[in-house]
Amino acid sequence: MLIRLFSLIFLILSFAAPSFAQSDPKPLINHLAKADFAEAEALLGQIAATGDTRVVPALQAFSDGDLYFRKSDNLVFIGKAAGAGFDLIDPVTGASAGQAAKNAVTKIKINNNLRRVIRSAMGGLTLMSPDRGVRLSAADAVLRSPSAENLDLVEAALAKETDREVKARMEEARAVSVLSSDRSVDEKRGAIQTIKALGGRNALGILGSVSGSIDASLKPDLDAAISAIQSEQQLWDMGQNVWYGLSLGSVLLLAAIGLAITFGVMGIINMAHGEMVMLGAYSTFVVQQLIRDHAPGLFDWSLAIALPVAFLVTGAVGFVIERGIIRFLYGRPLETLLATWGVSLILQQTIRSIFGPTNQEVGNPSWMSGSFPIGGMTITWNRMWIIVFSLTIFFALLFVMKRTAYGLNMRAVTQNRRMASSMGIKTPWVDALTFALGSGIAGIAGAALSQIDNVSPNLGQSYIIDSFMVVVFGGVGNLWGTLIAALSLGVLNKFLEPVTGAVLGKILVLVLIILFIQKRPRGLFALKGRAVEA
Amino acid sequence: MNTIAETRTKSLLYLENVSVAFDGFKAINSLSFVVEPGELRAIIGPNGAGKTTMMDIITGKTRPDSGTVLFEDSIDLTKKDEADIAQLGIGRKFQKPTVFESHTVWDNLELALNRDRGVFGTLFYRLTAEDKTRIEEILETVRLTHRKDEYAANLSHGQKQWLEIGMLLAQEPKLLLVDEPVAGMTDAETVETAILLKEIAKTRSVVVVEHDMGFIRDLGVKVTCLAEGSVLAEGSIDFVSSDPKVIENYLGR
Amino acid sequence: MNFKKKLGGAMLAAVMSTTAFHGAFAADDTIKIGVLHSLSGTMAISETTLKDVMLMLVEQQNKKGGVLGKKLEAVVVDPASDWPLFAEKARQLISKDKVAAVFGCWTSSSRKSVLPVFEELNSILFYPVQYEGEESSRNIFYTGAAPNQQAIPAVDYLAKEEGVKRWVLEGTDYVYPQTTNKILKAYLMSKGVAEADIMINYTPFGFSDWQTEVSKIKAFGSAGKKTAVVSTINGDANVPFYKELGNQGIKAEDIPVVAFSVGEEELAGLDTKPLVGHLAAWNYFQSVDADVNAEFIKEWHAFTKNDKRVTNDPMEAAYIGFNAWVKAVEAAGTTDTDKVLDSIIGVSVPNLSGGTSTVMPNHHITKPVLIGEIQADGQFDIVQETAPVVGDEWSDYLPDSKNLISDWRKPMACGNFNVASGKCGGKGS
Amino acid sequence: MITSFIHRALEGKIVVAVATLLGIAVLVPALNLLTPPDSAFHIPTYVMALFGKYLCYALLALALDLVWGYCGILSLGHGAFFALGGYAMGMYLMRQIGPRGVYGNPILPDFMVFLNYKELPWFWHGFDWFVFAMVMVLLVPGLLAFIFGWFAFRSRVNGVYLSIITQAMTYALLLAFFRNDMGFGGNNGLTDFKDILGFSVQADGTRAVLFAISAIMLSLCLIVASAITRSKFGKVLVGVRDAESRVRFLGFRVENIKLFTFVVSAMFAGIAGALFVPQVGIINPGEFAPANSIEVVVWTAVGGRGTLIGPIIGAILVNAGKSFFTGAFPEFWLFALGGLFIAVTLFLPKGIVGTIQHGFRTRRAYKAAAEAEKGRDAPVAIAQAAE
Repeated sequence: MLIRLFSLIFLILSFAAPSFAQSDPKPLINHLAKADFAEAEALLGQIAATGDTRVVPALQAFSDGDLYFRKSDNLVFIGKAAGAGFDLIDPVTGASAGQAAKNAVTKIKINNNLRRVIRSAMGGLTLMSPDRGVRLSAADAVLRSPSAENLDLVEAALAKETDREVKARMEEARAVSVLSSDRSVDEKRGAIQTIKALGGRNALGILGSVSGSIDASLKPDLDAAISAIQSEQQLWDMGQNVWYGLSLGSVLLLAAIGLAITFGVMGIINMAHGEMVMLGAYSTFVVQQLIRDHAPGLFDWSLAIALPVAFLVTGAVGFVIERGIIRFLYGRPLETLLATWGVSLILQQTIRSIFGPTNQEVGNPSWMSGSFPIGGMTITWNRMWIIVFSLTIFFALLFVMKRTAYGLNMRAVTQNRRMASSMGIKTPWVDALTFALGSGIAGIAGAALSQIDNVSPNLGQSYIIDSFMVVVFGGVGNLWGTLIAALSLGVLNKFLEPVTGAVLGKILVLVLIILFIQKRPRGLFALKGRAVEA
Repeated sequence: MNTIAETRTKSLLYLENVSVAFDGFKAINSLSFVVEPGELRAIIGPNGAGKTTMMDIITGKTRPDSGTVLFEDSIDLTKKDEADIAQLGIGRKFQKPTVFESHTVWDNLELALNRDRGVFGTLFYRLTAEDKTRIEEILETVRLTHRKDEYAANLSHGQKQWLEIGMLLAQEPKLLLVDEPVAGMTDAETVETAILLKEIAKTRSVVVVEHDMGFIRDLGVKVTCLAEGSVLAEGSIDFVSSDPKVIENYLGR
Repeated sequence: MNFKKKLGGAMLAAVMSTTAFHGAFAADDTIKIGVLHSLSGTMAISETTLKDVMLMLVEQQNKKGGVLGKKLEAVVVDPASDWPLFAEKARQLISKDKVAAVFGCWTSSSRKSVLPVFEELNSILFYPVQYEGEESSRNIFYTGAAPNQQAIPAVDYLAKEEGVKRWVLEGTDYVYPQTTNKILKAYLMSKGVAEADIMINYTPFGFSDWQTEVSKIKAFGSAGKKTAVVSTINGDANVPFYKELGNQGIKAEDIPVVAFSVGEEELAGLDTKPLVGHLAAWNYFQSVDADVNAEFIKEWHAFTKNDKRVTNDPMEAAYIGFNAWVKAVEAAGTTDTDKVLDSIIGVSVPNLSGGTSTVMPNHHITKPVLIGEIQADGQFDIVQETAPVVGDEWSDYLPDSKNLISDWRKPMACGNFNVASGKCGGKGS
Repeated sequence: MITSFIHRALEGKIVVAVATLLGIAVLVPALNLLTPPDSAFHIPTYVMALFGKYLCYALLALALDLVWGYCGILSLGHGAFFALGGYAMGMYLMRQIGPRGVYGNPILPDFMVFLNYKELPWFWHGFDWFVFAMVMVLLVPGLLAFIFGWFAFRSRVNGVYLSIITQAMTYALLLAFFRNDMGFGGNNGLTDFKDILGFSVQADGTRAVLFAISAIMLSLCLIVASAITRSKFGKVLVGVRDAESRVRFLGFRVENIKLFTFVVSAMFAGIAGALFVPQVGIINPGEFAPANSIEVVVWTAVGGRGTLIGPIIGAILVNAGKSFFTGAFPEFWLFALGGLFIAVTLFLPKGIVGTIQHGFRTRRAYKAAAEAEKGRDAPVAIAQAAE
């Protein structure tokens, strides 16, 4: 802090003459060319103090790393990459200032601290914007980086504001600014109440940040507000934990659901299941890559396109594996374990040879990025869609199994192969299709998991044990069991995690599963009676 | 009819009001059933009547939901597991012949002999002259002497059934439960088997479950007919087969 | 019965033929070096690149005429991410293939596994990865960063430039993060940070569900003090961690994350737009503005025939190690281990950030520390560069190692000399 | 009683195998130590170390064969017992370092020093005493197997379920041993050993002796395993494998039979681990990885399960293949291994030794059938006529 103060003084001294007379921000912006981080911070303060809204694009460009200075004359421009060089744009007027080669300009360095300063400054500057959305985000920006300097601006904006929602947000922003200003105790007391009503982690942070410096008479109010928010937050945390558990559970469900068919229904100990998930993820990667190269506009649709592709690719691979290897091994479940483990090694190494061993980038479409709040909870879009998605697959599969002719054939074949075949069911086809279906579903799961996990040749390995645990815990051959097992293991894990830590939590879950299997050797929902023994 | 108290005092096996359900389906429904020492008893009944489940309950494989199962009037079989019950002297032959296919006929019988069955007893077991004679006797009884060194896998279906019966004999049980011993046998084998069972029943109680009415007639013993998990009729084969309920439920179909 | 013997014979023959197979290449006019990096298994993701770099460096050196007038030949083996196999392969490289030096290993486990082999057979290993320190072997050169060449400058930067007062030390549960976090905690507390303002948290390898951890960080960060996360999260777990950070809306301006195990290669698997501003500390970034670096990147792209392949810090460490070895061999006039060990200390070679790195008597090297912010294109924007720092194998912030120094020059020739007692440890004296 | 028990073990092929192993135990160290390095008969130390490692793996495979081949329990967690035996030995070796560690702490191993341990954790006490450590080598894996088996076999967890929970067991141990707070050196494990019973672990002489001991232990365990499987108990075991319920209804306590076998097998695996550690010089949690245990299953399957000799051959062959491929064609190792898994299950379901034995047995069966043809009696004749 002290250093910053010194550099500020130094700056003010060195730029004393221009900075006082300045209402034109352009020279200030040009000074950024040679400023170090501390100097730049001071300059940004001065730029904001001009109150000139024309600087907003320049600040935005600075924050995005698009601000450059020309080496020949040290003038600062907004640069837009164009071909081999840059289109230069005047930082204040927005007029085109010609072009420059790549090595003729230098990017002005920016770091997190400056970005924070810019965010706050831009918040203040755009509070009066005619665009409602901009005003709202400006109020948000002020709210997130409280600063006494913004107080006058917020109040001025408040006076003119008519939109109810924006006004409410500005009230909160004002309260935040008031707390860090030197306003009267009463005004601050009001501000504390406003922030308390706002609630949430951010409010907690704001109140916490002033607790050291605030007037002693306000201390009780402040502490009461903090503990009120905290106790409310605790309730939300419980809800949040359940959500996290369901979300983890849905990932487990996704990973396990294909296995519930190949292992649960067909009895194949399919160790290559994880690799099917991986193949699905790689299919998604390839689809995205093609879209990026040939039709970037479709990017938000990439997942929707990738799903059927992943299903078909992995389904086809599954079909080949069943016809080529597994069909010779029916009735020898433990040997399917060996053979499919071999398959998994080969698939892994194949993918490694083709795509290399490193992670591949699979992007999130915009509708899967970010989060939205529900009360004190943060729900991320990707998790939410994965929950929706896994349940959709689950019920679709359930429908296929229970309500279609194919599902009936499949169940008939797995229960009594000979009988089914003598009834005219083409058992080899049903076997191959069922394995392909299980693999295809694993592939879809891979497409979804590519959104939250690494896409590397090892992807499958990290899911295989968990998947088996889920299917076994739920009861082999019972789809509902798989669902319940996945969700309950997810929630259990997430409630253990904060208490025991992630590592111990995972160990405990494994031990609990082992113990549970002792109690119910055939899982949660086991078939009873004589049929099982046969 | 005897009163319950009287029956209890002389019964070898005593079931009263036994019920068991699988996922809501009542496989056995308040079944009561008594076997006396030295008795040879036949059980008939349609598929799903609960015959095999009843055997499961007696041998400890399935636990009844309710009811009493006593052996020799005093031992509560519902508290014991298969090994205990086998050691008490109840032998069981399965519907499908179950022998150790990768062992020789001789080894199959040696394993079945009623000797120390503990880990260390078997680890340090040596074949004594007495055991040898006993095995040879049984081989004669079940007519397998000439195949004693063969792998059980290589026996014909009927021979496997006999080997299994031989193993039960080696076990020296007081009560023998035999599940469909002649299924899949030729007529000649069936006749031989009936003779064999009657011979065995001279020294112990035998309960035979069978569909083959001819075979049961050959046995000429008391018959119990089960349906839907409880006793439909009990008595001589003629008495039972003339019972209208039995005809409707079983024979008539 | 007989066939068992036959099988045994066939098997022996197979092993012998392997020997012969390798022997066939062992012409006298080449110098062999071993490349000991996992090409399969979990570590292949990181190590395969280093194998490629070594092959490129050997090819370049041969174009320049090799070493001591002989061509170099790289013997590549695959220890398959299996630690005992590392020891076996190291033994094979030294005893059977008679390599002059070995370049390899990534994880500390693999290094610990081969260390006794190198000491026993008296050969040289160049280890190119950042590690936790607390080790100094006569036969190993550590060209990656020690904690003081990475962790401490990064923490200093955050405290000074970003005013961070509250610290989350988040790591994967293994030795490197544990040790680094112990050092950092001691360091931070020595700088006046209260214990309540430090949260240490560990997760398992390959951890992928970061929801709870990230919300824990959020909660810890809402106490009103500027908070930062120091991440020693290992490879695979990083992608889901950053994805969760991005999705939960933790921006670098709010809670910056500085990582010691995240480089260009790891970011290549990520959409970095939501991560702009998060930091990493290394001794090299691909974005370093230096001619030697531009040249290196060009050659790398040419060698891999792929102009999207990124470069990263362990590659630079391999580059420095290789060149130092070449220079030491040229100076000694032989590849004899003892002579090279003598001549290599003090050797200075160019590094890729435009300066030079010197091999120090403690078998660590001098390197500048660079702090970079992640950019939208997956590269780093260098926000700070220090003067070269000597790798400190025995941390000054751990009570039992602060009195230890290492100096492999004669007459001391000791890896763990205790300055308090004046004795060289580990010799039983 | 014991002598007859052991005597029974010494059937033809076992005698040959034991003789071969004992021959190797003498010959290989002799060729290593007594011949000059440039002699054609010289066996270099690294080859001996390699084969020493294979012998340990062979013992592990033998252990698995006992439970899988004879009792039908497919354990996917045998690597855990191996690793525990290894850790017990590793702890002894760590304590032997004494004040020669880098920090010169006479009690605490190095990793404890830099992780700020103040004193030795309780479970490290006693490991400085060789006999105690050796007892632990047997006891720790045996106890884990006992506890695990006691629960699992009593609850009749069977087949696939058992396989999966053994995998869960080794996975849980993997995670646990990775934790630094466990006091076993975290992911780095235990390493940098100095000496064993006063002899330097790196000296050629020690290596030769360790090699010989490995071969001898393998033969001993082979004899014990053979004695077990050829006793009446062994027949019961096979019975459990083929028709568990029949064994039960004959009055055997199947859970005790399984438990005994599982514990013995775990102890064999522990011995293998203990011999492995001083020869490779490191033990770390990687040995608990489920993939390792699955690999053991493959060695056993390749050699032929239920043959005792087969797994030994399988382990040595597959590992020699691994050494060869990872050296000569690094990129193809996984293709080769994966292909082997598939080929063996499809074309050699009985494994190498099993297939050969089956050949013999089929010939014998033909002979027996021919004899039966001559002396068949009425019912059989009728039965065949009816078919």
